[in-house]
Amino acid sequence: MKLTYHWWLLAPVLIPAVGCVLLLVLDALLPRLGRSHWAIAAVLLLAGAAAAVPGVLPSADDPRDTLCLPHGGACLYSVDHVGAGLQLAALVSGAVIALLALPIRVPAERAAVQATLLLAATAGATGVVASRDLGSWLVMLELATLPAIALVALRARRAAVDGALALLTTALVSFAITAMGAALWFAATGSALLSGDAVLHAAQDPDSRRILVLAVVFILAGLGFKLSLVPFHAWTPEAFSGASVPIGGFLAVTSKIAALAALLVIFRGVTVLGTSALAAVGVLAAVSMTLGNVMALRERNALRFLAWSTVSQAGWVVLPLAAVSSRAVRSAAAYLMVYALATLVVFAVVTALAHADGRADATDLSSYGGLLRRRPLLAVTLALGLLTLMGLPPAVIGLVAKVAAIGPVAGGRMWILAVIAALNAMLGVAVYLRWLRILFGARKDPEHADALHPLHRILVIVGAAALAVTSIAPQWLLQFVGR
Amino acid sequence: MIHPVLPMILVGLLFGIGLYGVLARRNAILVLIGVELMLAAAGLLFVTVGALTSDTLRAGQVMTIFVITIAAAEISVALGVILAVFRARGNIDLTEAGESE
Amino acid sequence: MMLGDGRFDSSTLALDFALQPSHLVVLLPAAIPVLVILLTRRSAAAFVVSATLSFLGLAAAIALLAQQARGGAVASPGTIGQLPVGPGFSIPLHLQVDRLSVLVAVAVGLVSWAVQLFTRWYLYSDPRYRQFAATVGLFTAAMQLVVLSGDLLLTLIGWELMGWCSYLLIGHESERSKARRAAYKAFLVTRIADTPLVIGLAILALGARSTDLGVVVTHWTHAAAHHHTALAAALLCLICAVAGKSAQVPFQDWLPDAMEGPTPASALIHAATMVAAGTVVLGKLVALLELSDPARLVLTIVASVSMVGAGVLAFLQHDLKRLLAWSTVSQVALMLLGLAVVTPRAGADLGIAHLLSHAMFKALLFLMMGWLSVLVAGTTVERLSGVLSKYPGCRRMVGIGLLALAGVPPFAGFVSKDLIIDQAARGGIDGDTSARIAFAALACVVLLTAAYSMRMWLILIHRTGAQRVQALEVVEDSYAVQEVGIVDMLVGLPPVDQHGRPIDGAVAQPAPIAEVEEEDDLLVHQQPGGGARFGLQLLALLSVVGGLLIFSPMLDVDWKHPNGWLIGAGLLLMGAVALLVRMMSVGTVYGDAAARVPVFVRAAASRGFDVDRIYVAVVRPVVGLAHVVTRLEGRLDAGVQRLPEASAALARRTARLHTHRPTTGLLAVSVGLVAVGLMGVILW
Amino acid sequence: MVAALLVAPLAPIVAGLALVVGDRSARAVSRHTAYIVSLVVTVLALLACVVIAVQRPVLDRQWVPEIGMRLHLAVDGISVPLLLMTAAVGVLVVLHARHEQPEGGTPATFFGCLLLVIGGGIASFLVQDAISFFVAFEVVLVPMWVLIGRFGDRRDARERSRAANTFVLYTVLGSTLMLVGILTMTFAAGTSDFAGLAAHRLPAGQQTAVALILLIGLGIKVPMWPLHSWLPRAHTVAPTAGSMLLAAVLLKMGTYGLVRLVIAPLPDGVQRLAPYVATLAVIGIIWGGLVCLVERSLKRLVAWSSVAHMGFVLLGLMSGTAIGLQAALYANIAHGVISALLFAVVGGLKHRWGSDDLDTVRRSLRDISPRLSLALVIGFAASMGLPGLAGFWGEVLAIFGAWSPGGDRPLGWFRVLAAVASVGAVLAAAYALRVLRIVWQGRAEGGAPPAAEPETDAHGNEWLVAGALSVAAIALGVVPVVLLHTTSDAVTHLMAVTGR
Repeated sequence: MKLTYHWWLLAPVLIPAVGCVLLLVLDALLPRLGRSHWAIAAVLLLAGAAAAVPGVLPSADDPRDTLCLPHGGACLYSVDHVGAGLQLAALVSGAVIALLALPIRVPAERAAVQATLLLAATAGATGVVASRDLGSWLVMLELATLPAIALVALRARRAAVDGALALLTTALVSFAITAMGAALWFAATGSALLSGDAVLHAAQDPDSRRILVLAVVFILAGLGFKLSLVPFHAWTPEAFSGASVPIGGFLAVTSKIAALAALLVIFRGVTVLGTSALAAVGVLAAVSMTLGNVMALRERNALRFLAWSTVSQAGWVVLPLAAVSSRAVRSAAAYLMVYALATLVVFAVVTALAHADGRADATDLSSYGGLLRRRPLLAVTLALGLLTLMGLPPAVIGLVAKVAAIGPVAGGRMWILAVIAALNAMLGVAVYLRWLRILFGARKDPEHADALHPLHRILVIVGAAALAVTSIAPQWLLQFVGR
Repeated sequence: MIHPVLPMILVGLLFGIGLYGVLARRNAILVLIGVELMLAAAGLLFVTVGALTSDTLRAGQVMTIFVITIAAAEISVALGVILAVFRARGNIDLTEAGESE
Repeated sequence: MMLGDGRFDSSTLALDFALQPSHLVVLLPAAIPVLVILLTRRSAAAFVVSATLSFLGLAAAIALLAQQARGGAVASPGTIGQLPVGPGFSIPLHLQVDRLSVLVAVAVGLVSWAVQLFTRWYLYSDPRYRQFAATVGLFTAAMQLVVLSGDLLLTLIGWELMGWCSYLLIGHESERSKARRAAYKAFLVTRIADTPLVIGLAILALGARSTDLGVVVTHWTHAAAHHHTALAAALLCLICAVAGKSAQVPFQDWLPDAMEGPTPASALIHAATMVAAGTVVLGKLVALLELSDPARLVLTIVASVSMVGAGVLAFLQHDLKRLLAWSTVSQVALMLLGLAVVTPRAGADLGIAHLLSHAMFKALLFLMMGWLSVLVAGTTVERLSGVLSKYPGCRRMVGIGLLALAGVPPFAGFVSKDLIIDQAARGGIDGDTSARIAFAALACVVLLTAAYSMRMWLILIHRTGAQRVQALEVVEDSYAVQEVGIVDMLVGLPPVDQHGRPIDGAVAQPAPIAEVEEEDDLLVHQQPGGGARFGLQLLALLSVVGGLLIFSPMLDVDWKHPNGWLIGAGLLLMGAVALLVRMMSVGTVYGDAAARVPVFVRAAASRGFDVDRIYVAVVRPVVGLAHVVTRLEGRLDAGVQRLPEASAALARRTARLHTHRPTTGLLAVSVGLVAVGLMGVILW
Repeated sequence: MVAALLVAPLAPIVAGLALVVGDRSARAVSRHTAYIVSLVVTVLALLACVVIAVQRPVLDRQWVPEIGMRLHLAVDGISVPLLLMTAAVGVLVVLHARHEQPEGGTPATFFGCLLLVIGGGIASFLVQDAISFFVAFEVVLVPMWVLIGRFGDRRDARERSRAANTFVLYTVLGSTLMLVGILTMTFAAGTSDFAGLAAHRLPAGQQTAVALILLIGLGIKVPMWPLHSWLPRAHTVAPTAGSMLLAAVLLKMGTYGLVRLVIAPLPDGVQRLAPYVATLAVIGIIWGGLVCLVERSLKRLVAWSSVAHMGFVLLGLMSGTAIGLQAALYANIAHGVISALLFAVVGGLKHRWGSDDLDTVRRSLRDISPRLSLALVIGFAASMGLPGLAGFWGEVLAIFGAWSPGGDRPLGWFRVLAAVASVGAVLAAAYALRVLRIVWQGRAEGGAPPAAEPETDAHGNEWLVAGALSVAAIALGVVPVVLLHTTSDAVTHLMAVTGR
């Protein structure tokens, strides 16, 4: 039995995966390399991203398959436009996180491990997008998850290990649930493939259809943890506030991309059922949005604030999936893209600030007072990022994301869900306005303030530019998730 | 060949006991064991279903091995973290509130 | 003006200004405020502008009259073009020129011109003369618009504008709180009465699918048989508004208070414009009024009650300017009766005829009253008693005015009044209920008119002026105007003495204008300028000979069959009443016949029988409601503002669930698993 | 000429952004520069709008296909008046801001925010695509929030931020609900073009649901009772220029949205909901009028009168007749002009007095400031619906429309509503005169009128603004034909499309 291989299709996964091994070898050979491991990781990730670019071009085949079983059998690795976009996003976000982490002083031996773990996790995130069978799907998902736990724990502070412990326990249980879901899927379809054919076959028989439903909700529950949907979210604030700031960004962005990608793989299979709505997703989305927003409203710690914001944004991300359709898949991916970009920019600003002013000042929301006058660049960029998350112009891109997210729900005539979403749009504005007001408010100078690290400055400028450009031409970002 | 009902019941039992263990235990290691039980349930289900279907790929068995492998990797990470926790605060009690900055 | 669809052609936007005299009649007075406000800075210039333009307005009206007499007037000239409001409805906004409206237009123009001339003298040193002249111009334009309107909406425009101008004129001396209150009251009372007007117009117009007066009348004449209730309802709505504007029961109380305005304003409001507008509007719809018995009956009752009641009040007033005011109410009611008693297919000529004669003699009387009040610095009986003996030059014109008011032949008042009585008598004989009621009321009112005219005359010519109290303080020239301010009115009514003057010294303020003016150049103030005097003489002349108008073809009235017995009996009774009044006046301090009446009756009459309190009682619940609404609004707002707190509380409660313990997270995951599983199985 | 379509909205938006961002660079932008730039840009936008109004160019391009958003810019009879009013009020607002620039931030930020609001307003009346409309709708939010929250009343920081937040949150809720409605229709019709939406008919039941959502969403912006409580707060606190924009531009977006998104595409839903909405509108008329009778704060009073006036607009819209629709569109413009005028004057008074409490005894305005008092009298007279001024036609015709509603609307109930609405007109007179009596006539008792104090009268830009708006109010009242003709064809077409 032979599988077909197309290396260039596998490159986005392979480059970071192989790079991860290389980095370990390199560390063994040249233990004094120190923080430049981050730079190497970033380069590798960008290389992977470059390899993913052909997939997002409009001219690319849709989907592009490899690892196909012989005799016209199913393919185990398949990248469509949406998938390629997600891969690209995961890789780029991983690279940005690596660059953000670069200037931060950590013990030399730790940098290598961290960079390796980052590469591994990103490889997992990239792989899960394209996997089309239960085996690789589970492996890739865990590859994306486990290193992240270690990354959190590696900060080696009391708060960090506490966060890691919360993350770990939830991750373990969730994985058990996911595995159970996978087993149920297998039981329902009799096939380890996540393809629509198997689902259609299973849907014929009422019994197996019921098991299939159970499988989907088990998987949803398992992935809910990774997406930090309520009530699987409890680890989020702990882990975010415990981890170092860039790693928080990694959890908020790359990890989310992996989670949604994993969910989308399952969903793509389910859409062939032609079911109009999946109530569980809708309820989870509604509860997550509401709780995340309400909790963020009174949060004073910037990182925990971002954690809660992630919870509510996760609700927005899965909102379109309540309507089971291929349009919903694209919409969820589109929202995720915008969310990832904005969150990355916000984390970049917080990282830069934490590096310059000290972590204590960057995590306390009130210390952002008058940032507009103190550090206009950071403040304007942060404001843009927050506005994107709010979905208000001038950050048109956020508005477009909101349109994308509500579209399938409104199209599916789920009025109650739509109204809840509208209420949460309002709540969300209230949430982010709090921070925005502090930015514009009375000036509060920290005890010591260094200049921004040049790399951070560049990243922040690039982030602001990206938000500005995509606000003028949203299609440049949205075209990554196909049309 | 045994009737599939028995393994199915075992799957349910294992998963239930595992979940109960996860919920009832406050020691991190014991929680780990609970999780292992749940994973074992999943593995058993894979094997059972794999045996029932005539799949040329032997997917059921392969998947079980996958699950076991991942579980092993997981345990290693988990033990690492638990060790770090123990170092940081001297116990591995899961009911102790974490500390946030 | 190419803002539209590029489809505007001259016909849609043309103001149809092949400028007709009818346009000029409205536009020339309307130009006064524009030019005065924009161009002039000094009173003299403003006077030149306003006098010239109002004279030109009068000239235009006369030209229109001439045209109409020759039969060459354009019957329905357009104005600003048809309003496009969809295919099913037309709003042509045409004017309508017919013989009656032309006559009224001339009268309005004349009175307005006389008032403009007189005002310059009366308000010589007033810093707000410009505003006053401008307002008078606008007022005249509005009235002319009502008079010449051929469209219900145009009527409404003029109607409301007049209310506004009356507000400005009455509140002219806004330093005085009484003037402010009176203005507020006048506007609000009339505006409340106007509420049904829009509805009434809507019924009429929407039924006819057009606001064009001709179309409306034609439509409803045909539809009256089937839609009797609708027609009656519409007419009752109109009658309500007319009662408000014409100060009929139950809206009568604003009019005497309106005496707070400068006297020329009173002359304008009372003689030819605002209060007469009701007659004009109903006159235009008289064809419909004839068809609706309920409406006629209501109109008759309202007018009869107002007429008699106002006559009684007029007799008892302590302030002679207010006497004239009440007499206006009575006379306007007479005009309305002239419309109520018409025979089928007759025009509004009776009512209009009385409107014309009343315009002449009432303008004359009011302007003379203004003249006299300047001479003696007040309008109460104490002040005016014997004034004609002191200034005999005014005697002739006041006499003419009063004779015309009383309806003594051959003065204009006699002619027009007699025609109405004649008609009522004829209708009563024919068995028409409305006409019978009207006749009874008319019989009373003829005598009452004679009585109060006689009383006023006797006071004015009283010779024992030496006994007059030479109070140094300027006497308050009217009683305390009661509050209609919807909010502040709840302040208690100040106690008043028998003459209706406030007892509380703090409230009584000296009237400022008179004091100032007496120190001014006496030559200016002894008598008005030549133009003004000419205007007065013209009014007097017309009051005398105006009755001749019925012989002209402009008025279509039956003058050939006078009821000699009726006239004779009436004159005899009037003489008797006059004699009685003369006898009553003998031996009183000021020659005031009403002094024989018990003091409390006079005091109550001076307060208009405290109708004001009823107004207050009506308005009080509204204010209460406003407070309730405000409180509710506060609650609503507080509720909305409490939402952040509520969400914070929710967050606190949820935060308690987040214990930072890993086990809590595990519990949540399990709960979530069960919940999601259940939802998946049940709700898929 | 297509360029004008782009210049009109983009010039203010770009210039506004440049001012706001440029101010953060090394050297602050001076007040004079900011003013000149703003004036030039708004005049340019006005010229562009005039060109658009005359030439009626069309621009239709692909924009963001992923969410079905097209760049479709065009105007018709319904949007032209709103467009011109927005642009004209924009110029006036900038002129006024030169006269009265509130503290709280730099001039460049202030002018920049004004420009952004103006640009957003122009854009929302230009776009012919529902989703772009939503975007334009949202553009004004943040700058308005800054205007209220930073440049608002200096006396009470807490109230300032509360008002600003209430405004933003209410509006966001409304606009997101509107988005839900838009997306539902877009999904069903397969296009988000206004014309396409209007051409596609949803089933009656769905129409009702969508219309309900849209009416609530847009009703917040209009504002419709009981969703109004953001308005008095925002107006009371906002700086004068902000209040003018709020009244003349932002509220109009709500009614414009109603016409485009509810009246045109959802006739059956509107028919079903019309009695309820009309009832709410009339409650708003009475409610606003009653509150005005006892309100102490002058600015808040004017805001409340807005609630009442917009009630007439809603009533006209819900009547389902050409008259009602014409009346609503007319009243819409009239309200924009009148409240802009009133806010300009009242803002000036507040500036002079230091507060806008009506219970404070002051000297009569007619003696102190003849110009301001003339503008005030014209404003309040127009506000009470006096003929010859802008407010009259809209209100009278709205009552006419409600008296004979179209379609299968309940005749009797609408007649009751029309009657109650005409009572609302009396309340308008009562409160307008209340204000005039207190402010214009003053509380001086006796004595010769005090000597004029020329230094406190309006002059320069303030007088220019108040004068221009007064003239506009009079012109609208005297020559209603122009505006009615402009909207006439579009309205006739709309009535034909909605099947009446």
